[in-house]
Amino acid sequence: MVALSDYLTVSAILFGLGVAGIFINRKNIITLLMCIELLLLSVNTNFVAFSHFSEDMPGQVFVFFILTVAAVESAIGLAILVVLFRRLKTINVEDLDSLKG
Amino acid sequence: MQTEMLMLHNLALIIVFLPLLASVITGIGCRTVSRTFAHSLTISAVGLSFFLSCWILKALVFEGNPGWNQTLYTWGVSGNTSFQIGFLIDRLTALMMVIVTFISWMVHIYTVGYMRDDPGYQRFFSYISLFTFGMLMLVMANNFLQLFFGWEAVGLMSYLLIGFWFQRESAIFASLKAFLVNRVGDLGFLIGIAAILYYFGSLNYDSVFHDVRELAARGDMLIIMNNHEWSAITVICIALFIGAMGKSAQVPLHVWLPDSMEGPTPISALIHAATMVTAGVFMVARMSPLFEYSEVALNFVLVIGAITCLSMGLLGVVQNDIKRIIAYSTLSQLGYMVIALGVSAYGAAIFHLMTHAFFKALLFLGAGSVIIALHHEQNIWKMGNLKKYMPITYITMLIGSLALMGFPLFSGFYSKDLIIEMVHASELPASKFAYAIVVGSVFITALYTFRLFFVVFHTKERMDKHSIEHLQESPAVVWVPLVLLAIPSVIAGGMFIQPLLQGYFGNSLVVHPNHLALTEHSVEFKGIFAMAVQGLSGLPFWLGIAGILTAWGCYIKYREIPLLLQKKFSLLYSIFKNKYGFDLFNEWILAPGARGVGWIFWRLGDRLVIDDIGVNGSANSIGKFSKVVRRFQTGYLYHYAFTMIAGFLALLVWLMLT
Amino acid sequence: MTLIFPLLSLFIWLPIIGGIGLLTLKNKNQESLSRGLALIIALISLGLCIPLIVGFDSGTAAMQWREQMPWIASLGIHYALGVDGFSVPLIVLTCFMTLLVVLASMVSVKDRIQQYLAAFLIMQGLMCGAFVALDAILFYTFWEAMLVPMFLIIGMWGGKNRIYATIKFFLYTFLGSVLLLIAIIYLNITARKMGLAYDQVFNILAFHNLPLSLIEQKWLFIAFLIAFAVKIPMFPVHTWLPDAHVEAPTGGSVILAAILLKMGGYGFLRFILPITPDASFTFATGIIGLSLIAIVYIALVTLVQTDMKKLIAYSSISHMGFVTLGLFIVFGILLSSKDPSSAVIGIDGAMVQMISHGFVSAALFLCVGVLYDRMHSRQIKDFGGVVNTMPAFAAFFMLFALANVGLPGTSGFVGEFLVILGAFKAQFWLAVLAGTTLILGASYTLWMVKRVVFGAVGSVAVGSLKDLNPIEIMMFVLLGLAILWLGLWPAPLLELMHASSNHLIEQLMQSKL
Amino acid sequence: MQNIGDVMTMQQVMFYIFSGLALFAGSMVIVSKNPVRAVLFLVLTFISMSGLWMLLEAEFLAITLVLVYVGAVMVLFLFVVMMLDIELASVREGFSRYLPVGISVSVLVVVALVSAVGPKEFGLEKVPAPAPYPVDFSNVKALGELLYTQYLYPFEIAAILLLVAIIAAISLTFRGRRESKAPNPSQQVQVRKADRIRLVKMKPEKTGEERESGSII
Repeated sequence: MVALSDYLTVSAILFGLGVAGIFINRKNIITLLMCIELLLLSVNTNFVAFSHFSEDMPGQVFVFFILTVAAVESAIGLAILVVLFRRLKTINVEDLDSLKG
Repeated sequence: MQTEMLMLHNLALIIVFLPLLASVITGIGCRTVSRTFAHSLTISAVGLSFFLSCWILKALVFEGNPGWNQTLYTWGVSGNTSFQIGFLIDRLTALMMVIVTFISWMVHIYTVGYMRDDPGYQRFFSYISLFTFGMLMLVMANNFLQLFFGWEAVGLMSYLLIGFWFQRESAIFASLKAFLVNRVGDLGFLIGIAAILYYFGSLNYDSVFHDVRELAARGDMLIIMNNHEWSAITVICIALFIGAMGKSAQVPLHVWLPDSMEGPTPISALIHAATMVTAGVFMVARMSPLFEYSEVALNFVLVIGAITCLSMGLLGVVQNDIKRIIAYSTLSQLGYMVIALGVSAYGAAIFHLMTHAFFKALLFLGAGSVIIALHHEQNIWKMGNLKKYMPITYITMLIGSLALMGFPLFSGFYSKDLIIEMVHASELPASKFAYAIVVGSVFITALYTFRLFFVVFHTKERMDKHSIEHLQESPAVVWVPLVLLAIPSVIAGGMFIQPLLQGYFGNSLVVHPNHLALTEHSVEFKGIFAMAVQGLSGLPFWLGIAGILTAWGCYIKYREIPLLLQKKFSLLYSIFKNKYGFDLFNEWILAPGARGVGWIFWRLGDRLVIDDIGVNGSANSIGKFSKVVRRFQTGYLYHYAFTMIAGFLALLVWLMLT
Repeated sequence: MTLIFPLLSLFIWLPIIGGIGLLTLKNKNQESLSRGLALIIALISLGLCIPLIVGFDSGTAAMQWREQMPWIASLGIHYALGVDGFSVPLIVLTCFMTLLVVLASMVSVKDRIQQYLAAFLIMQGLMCGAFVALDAILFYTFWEAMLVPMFLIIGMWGGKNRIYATIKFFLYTFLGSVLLLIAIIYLNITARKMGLAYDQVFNILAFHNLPLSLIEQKWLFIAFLIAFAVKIPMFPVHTWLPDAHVEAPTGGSVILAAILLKMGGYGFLRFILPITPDASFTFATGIIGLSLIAIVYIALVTLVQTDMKKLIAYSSISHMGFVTLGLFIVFGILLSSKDPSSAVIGIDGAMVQMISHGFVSAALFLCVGVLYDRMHSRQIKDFGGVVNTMPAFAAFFMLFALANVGLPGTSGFVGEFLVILGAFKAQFWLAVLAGTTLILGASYTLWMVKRVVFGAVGSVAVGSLKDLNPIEIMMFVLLGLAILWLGLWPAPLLELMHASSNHLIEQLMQSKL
Repeated sequence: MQNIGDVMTMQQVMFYIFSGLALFAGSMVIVSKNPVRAVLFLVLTFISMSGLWMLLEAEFLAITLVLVYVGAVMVLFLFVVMMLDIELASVREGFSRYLPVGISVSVLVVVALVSAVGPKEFGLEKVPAPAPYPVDFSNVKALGELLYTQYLYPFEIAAILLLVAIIAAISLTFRGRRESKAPNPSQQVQVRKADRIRLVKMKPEKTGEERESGSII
């Protein structure tokens, strides 16, 4: 049988991949967004796994909502990206430092 | 009787407020009213005050009126203390009122001539009338608050009048100095008043004098330092006397008086010789019920008076400015009065105050007469042989000088001789020392008085040509007051000594039974001429004669002696010339010291510590801190993400470890 | 609630509404119109003082002319007004000073006069509001709101370095205010815990009777102290004052010195002493020490100032030292004499000193303003011999300087005199140290007078000075009369606050522990 | 059920296949140079994860993930990636430089996470696998019952959120309508001369001859 810890380990590794992706692709904002998707996916997997192993349905409801929010987030994120690119002709993160204090 | 008292009450009011009214009118309208209006208004106001004062004196002395204590209005009430303004009229007050209004009146008249060409003519009259008001408030007060009011009012007028010629740097400097030195004394005075309120719960004379015996019996002590206790009454008396030292120019608070000669001469006569400077003497006499209970304070008074008397007299010998010589003589004579106070001879002190007021005003006005005749020349070495040109001034000055040195039959003789007798009779520890000084000072008094007299009126003419051509006797407005003052300078002593010794002051002065020298003496009094004859055989008389002879020898006959002495004792001479260094100390150490400390406080305390380190420092350190913190705000997303993850990781590890 | 004529509200809202009205005024000759209107409003406000005083019963320490209605009902905050013997003189002073400022602006202000006058009128309303508020939050509101017009006055019509000065002024006072708010909230929480009625939980008078432990009192004392000490200002939080004064326009300086500083003293009377009597007793020595430092140290600092306004500002600090000294020697007197009525002298002295300082410092600032209008300099060295060209001015200046010196017969004397008398009752050396102001005060004031007024004409500019115009003379005559009246007959003022002073002493004698 | 240790069940096989695929695709997402390929690998990750979810009996969510996420969101990504003209070289710059940091951090994360959620805490002994649902159990129905009763309110909010996202995305990228190019007669009529022509006064330039001769006509 597949244990809960197996699922959690897989999702942890996926999470680690997402983190690593953020670090090594720090220039490309699209890849960054994708990495965030990876992170979310791993989190969702955790939810689903816990929900399954504790036989508790609301966990899946949560995943449902997270999916919604993630979709919204990437939609808005991409929209911003498009606007940004239109304005600055770049999506290189290093050029985007107007928040610098 | 009732109506008569009411009338007298109103009279007192009129006496005080007439000069004030005249002063306010002339003062406010000083740009618009004419000169004639200004002087006639103030002269008549002060003259009227004088006559009314005489009336009150008459009522007190001849009609057996015991005096009264009237309340004008309530100044304020705080807690259980009520401060009232009112007048205490008794024989002491009445005498002072007469002296003050008389001298003031004379000076008013004299001023018409002296200040004839001055642009500030109206202002001057306004000031001296206001001064008269302040002085009357002072002497007529029936409580310490009003006394302090009058005290400060005369101080203010003195300040304004010394600096009357406000374009002269030396005059405004002297006026500021006078005010500040007086303020040092006032601090003591105010502490004395505060102590009186604390111990007596009231500032009214009658309740204070009433309770003093009880306080003395109770023997309250005031802790000054950790284990240093002083009797309350001594503290009160010494504090009050410090006030008197300021006003009556006793060492070391005397420094303002010689400088005050920068003011116009009538002022020197009125304020800095006859009236204001004697306020301290008057005050101590008025407070005799208090001082009598403190042996320590009396000794203190005696020592200060003695030091002033001798040291200031010595300075008079080396001065060259005609007014300054008289000013130092005033200081010395004030020393006499204070000595008299110290030996509980309050009556004698007031007596000398009165005679001194007359002859010193006379001397000053005479000096003024000389000064205007020589177009404001004050150096005695640029005068000489003036007797030829100014006979009236010469004679009146001679009278004044004889009175000052205490020549028998002149007024100064009686008062001074009385003081010497008193000091001799006193049993205070310091009285032996004081006795030596008063006797020795007679010689010095005669020496500087006649030095001035001889150099100015005899010897050869040292004026420049131009002055000699215009030299003539002063106009009538100037010499009439001289004559009017010369009369009391001669006779006041003889006239007054008998009533004095027969208890003129009654219960307005209090002498403790242990100090009853004055009344004992009255038994021996055999008449004024007998006293004069007796005086001829006394040591003081011969010392005075010796003084005159020395002056004659040094300044007429053998002119080289003083120069020789000056060379021989050059160190002593320079000490005298520098007035024992008091001025040097004040001007080079005290004043710059205070400024320096202030400057250090400002720059170091306020600017550096509080502003730069405290206020701006905290602002700057916040700024610097933010500058450091700002670095974290790179603007790069991945930095934020990294921080987030690092934080998350740290949290995770922490959770796992615990 | 009985219906009475809302006199106190009128004191607050008439000038505020008038001021806002001035701002909205748009007309061809709006400048002269706004001057006239401002003058009328100021006169009416001053006129309102007559019914205030006439209708005031000086025999009781209770609050009078009370008004109360809910404001923020859910929190128990009320619009509660009332006056006692401490607030009435201060209100009169406020109205009087605003009138003077309006008068002074007639000649000296050319730039944006409408807004200038409006700021002062609004300021007046707010200051009156702070003096009459009985609700702590209402007081706090006025207290804070006051900063805004003052901030604008200095910031807009000020001198060269005005931005630094305004920010310093604002931050300093704001720092204190925050602590004030915290203290008020703490008291409110305590009041709620005690189960006080709904309309009492923010009431200052109710705060007076709250039982508080010593440690609570100490913390409250410190919070209040910082708030009020900054306003007074006490050493060592005084450095904003000289800067603010130097940069402020004349009117700003007048209001700042005459009234804003009094807020601090008023805060002591209204909050610190009655609410935390035991802590005040504990800290009395420290406060007295700071007061003496203010009196002596600041006086020495004053001595070396070269800017007239700075000099007067420092002298203000020194004089305000007497206010705190007077308030806290009360404990010393109570310790040494047990007779409560002899301690009143300290409170009375402090209060008279506040009123007197209001008149005197305002007068001196107006004098400097007069000179500044003509010479555009405040440096002492630029003057000298002013009396030659401006004799009338010199006479007034002399009078005000003497009042600053504390000469008997002027108002400056009364407060110092009473405080020194009280100080002696507490401790001999206190009186001596406080008394040094007699010498130091005279030194710095008269030395300035000597250098500015006396002497030969110092420069061409001084030689061409014009003497006072009628409006200025009117101003100075008003001030001079007030100063002399207070000096020669302070009885009415003392009478006015007699009951309140006694009441305060009673409060101080009752320990809250 | 007794021979757990010996033979891998079908479930385990599927688990390892899907998880291996997901991890491989995930790592390709972050290392691939071409964004298009990265997106495609992301799609693969999602699909394999949805397989895992199937194993966890979350059928509805698994299907949703593929349909909604892969079908819509990932396509959106692809769309954007292709639409934007990205310089690959600059975007990949510093890749190798950050690699050690990235790997070490992620290894740390993984170690920390795994040690937190590893078999020690969540192994089969601790959390036994639940009995599989009966055949007639409908995951969709169970989810729907929850969503439309207990979670109705959040559900509606989620709907609103999506609506907001739509509007926001549109308004962010909206460039504005192209203005009509037709002339406006009323404006044309109101034109004044001063709007169109500016008269400038100038000094007449001197000709060369005049300059030389210095004469004025």
